Amino acid sequence: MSFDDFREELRKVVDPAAIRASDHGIKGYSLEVTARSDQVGRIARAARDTDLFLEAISGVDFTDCFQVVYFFNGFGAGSRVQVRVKVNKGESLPTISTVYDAALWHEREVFDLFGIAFDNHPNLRRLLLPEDADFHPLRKDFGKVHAVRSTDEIYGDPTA
Amino acid sequence: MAEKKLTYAPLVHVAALEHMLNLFRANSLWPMTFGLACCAIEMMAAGASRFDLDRFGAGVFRPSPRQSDLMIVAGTISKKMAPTIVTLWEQMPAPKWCVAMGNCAISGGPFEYDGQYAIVPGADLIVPVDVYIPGCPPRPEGLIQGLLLLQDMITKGEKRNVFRRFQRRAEKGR
Amino acid sequence: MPEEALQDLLYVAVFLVAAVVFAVGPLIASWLIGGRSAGAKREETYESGMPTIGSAWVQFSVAYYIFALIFLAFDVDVLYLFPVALAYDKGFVIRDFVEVVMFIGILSLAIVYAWRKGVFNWQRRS
Amino acid sequence: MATQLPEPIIEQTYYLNMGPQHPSTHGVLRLFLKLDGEYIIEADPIIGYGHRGHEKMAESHLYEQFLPNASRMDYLSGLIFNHGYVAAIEKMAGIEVPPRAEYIRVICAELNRISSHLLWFGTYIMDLGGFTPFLYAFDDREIILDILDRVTGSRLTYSYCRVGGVAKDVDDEFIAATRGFIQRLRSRWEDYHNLVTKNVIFIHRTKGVGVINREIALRFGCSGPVLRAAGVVYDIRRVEPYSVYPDLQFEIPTGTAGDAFDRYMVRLQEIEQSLRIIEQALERLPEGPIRGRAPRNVRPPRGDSYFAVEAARGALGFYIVSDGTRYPYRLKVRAPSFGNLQVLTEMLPGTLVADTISILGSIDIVVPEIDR
Repeated sequence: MSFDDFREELRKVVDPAAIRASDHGIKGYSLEVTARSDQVGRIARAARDTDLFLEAISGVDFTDCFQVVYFFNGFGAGSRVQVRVKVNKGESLPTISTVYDAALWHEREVFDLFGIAFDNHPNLRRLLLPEDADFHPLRKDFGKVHAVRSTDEIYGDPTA
Repeated sequence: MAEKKLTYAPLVHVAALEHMLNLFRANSLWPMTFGLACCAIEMMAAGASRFDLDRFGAGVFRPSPRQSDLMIVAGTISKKMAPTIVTLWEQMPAPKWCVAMGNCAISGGPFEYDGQYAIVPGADLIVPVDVYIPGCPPRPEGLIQGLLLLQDMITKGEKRNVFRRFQRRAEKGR
Repeated sequence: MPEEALQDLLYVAVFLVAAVVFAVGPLIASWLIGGRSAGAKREETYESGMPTIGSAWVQFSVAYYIFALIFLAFDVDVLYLFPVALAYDKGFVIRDFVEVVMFIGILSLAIVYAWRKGVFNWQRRS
Repeated sequence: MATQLPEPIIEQTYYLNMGPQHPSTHGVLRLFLKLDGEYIIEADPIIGYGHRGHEKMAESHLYEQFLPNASRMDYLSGLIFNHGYVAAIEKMAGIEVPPRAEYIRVICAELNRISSHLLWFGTYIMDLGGFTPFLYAFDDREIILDILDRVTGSRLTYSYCRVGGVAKDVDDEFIAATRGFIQRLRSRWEDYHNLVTKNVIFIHRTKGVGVINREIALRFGCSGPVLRAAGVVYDIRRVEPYSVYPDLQFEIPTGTAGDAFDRYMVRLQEIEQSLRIIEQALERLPEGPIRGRAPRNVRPPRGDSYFAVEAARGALGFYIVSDGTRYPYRLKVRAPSFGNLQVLTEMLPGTLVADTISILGSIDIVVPEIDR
């Protein structure tokens, strides 16, 4: 089944400690991977080779860092994978649009709303806001927000 | 409030002629197909089989502003869309009217809060609006009542609108 | 100028004047009694509310022109059918019918010719 | 001296804005096309004209305050969005929903799916030039809106599903009206097929147009009828079953070629399947309460969770990061039309401008859901 092949491929790319199985019923994804930014390209290539599609890329803003969360999903049951990547403020991530064309827009949206740059993305410009906008709305320091947390307060264990 | 309609009065101004023209303009309003969001679906429902705007002469939805004399701003006006709305309004020939349909077009509606960065809270900030139709989305009957009100405004009085199909119940008794 | 010629000329003149009035009249009327809208974008070409980019004076493929030609042929053809419709079945039904069929048949040869030449299927130009 | 010939004018391309105000872009989508005569060389869908900042709003509003926003993102299948958002919170906070409420939610969600497909059917055929089916489809759709209006109070933007159940119970008249609607739509189904499916112009405009095969759908993350028309049996109601879908029998219609005609056929068969679901759900509708012991103010535990629901347009996902308070820390909505629209950048180059309307209509997008 394509999902198990993906699990094997993943072991080659990321050290197994970073892969945690999680209960699909509660969390909604059955694999939780904490990756470094340079492993993203290889993870995407592994997912692409084992017939998974890119479901979503979402940014989350914490006090100490950004987190970019990738969701890959297969056509089988319970095959959603969450890949969380820690990005310090001002850093950028390698693009995966060469592997998934969907990433072209997902990454542009994360850049537009968070300001996280994706290097050698062919056409990194704003997706939703007008071209002359000069702010990144989903950052916690912009506009009205209930609270700003650090990663420990939410995930409890400091991510690698 | 955007500057008033910015349309020049006609050169020849004869009251009877003006009234006759207004009578025809009121009963054949050509709205521009211009749906922004949810209210556009109710506008389509109003134009469809059950509520049928054609009964009031307003069913001819023209795609281009050059051929329409009524702009129904139906939906949320995002800041990226605002200059386009002004362009479309200016490209419409006189005489032209504007109806703000739905809470978003009246005052930003459910999306207006002090941290809002993406919408223009109200169509009257960018175009002069004649009739406001509240509702989120307003029911097709609401849109029809708004259009009837606009027709009365154009003919300056319900009694003068001889083609009016629906008399208010109070008048009918007299 | 003999009497009748003058009278015929009079008909032509009246017809001409009526045509001009019919054409130019509404323009002047709407200019006089209709108001005029103002605004910066009023003169710009309408393109779904967006400013146009580049000019539209570009070289188009010839297929457009041939399409227009074929339409024109049939548009004029309709023009000739109006008098036929007036004078139809005044006694010679079969003859009128055959003549109209021949008339339209010959004209539709233009379409057959264009079809064979492949005007109607848009060639792919990559 | 031979006169100097003017140097030949090279074939020029020009740019066209099939812009925000266009009758067949179904909302404020702007297609920036680079054209060579009738051919599209490059297509760049520019979105953002319907951006309202839903996700930013979620971060400063309570979970319950964000309820009305959920159904205003995709107002055609607003009830499914509403159901998805509420179910995501319930799963995260572990709130039990009584079975009667689950069945009512499924009935209303499927009715909403049919009304969304009927609206798509009407507008798609109107884009291709036929006006009558639009009136047929809206006539039937109005009956669904009456049924839903009776119990939810609104026609388009629902806040009917609440955390822990639904707001109002359904009565016998709702059940009778729904059964009447099922009879009526089934009897008129022949008309829909005769009016459109066998129409030769429609077949020419859609057969073999905009072929999206499995590989393209995989690369762009398409879902819903667009993906199922490519032959992939992927429906969240079956793959990640939620609510009471596991104990209802229905098939997942799929196409073979993945062209606009297959997407059309898949959606029509989906309407028939939804009718079957509603019938079964009506028979098995249990008695009982419609709201469980939902806490006064919802406070999901810390951490994050992803919950997917099958909206009319595809796989709708809610990714909620909660910090244990009553306000979501981050709410990402995975819009199904996002991936479906992006396919245009690959499908349009090389086609005719007229095919753009056919492909865009067959993909069935809703713009404020893409722009959020």
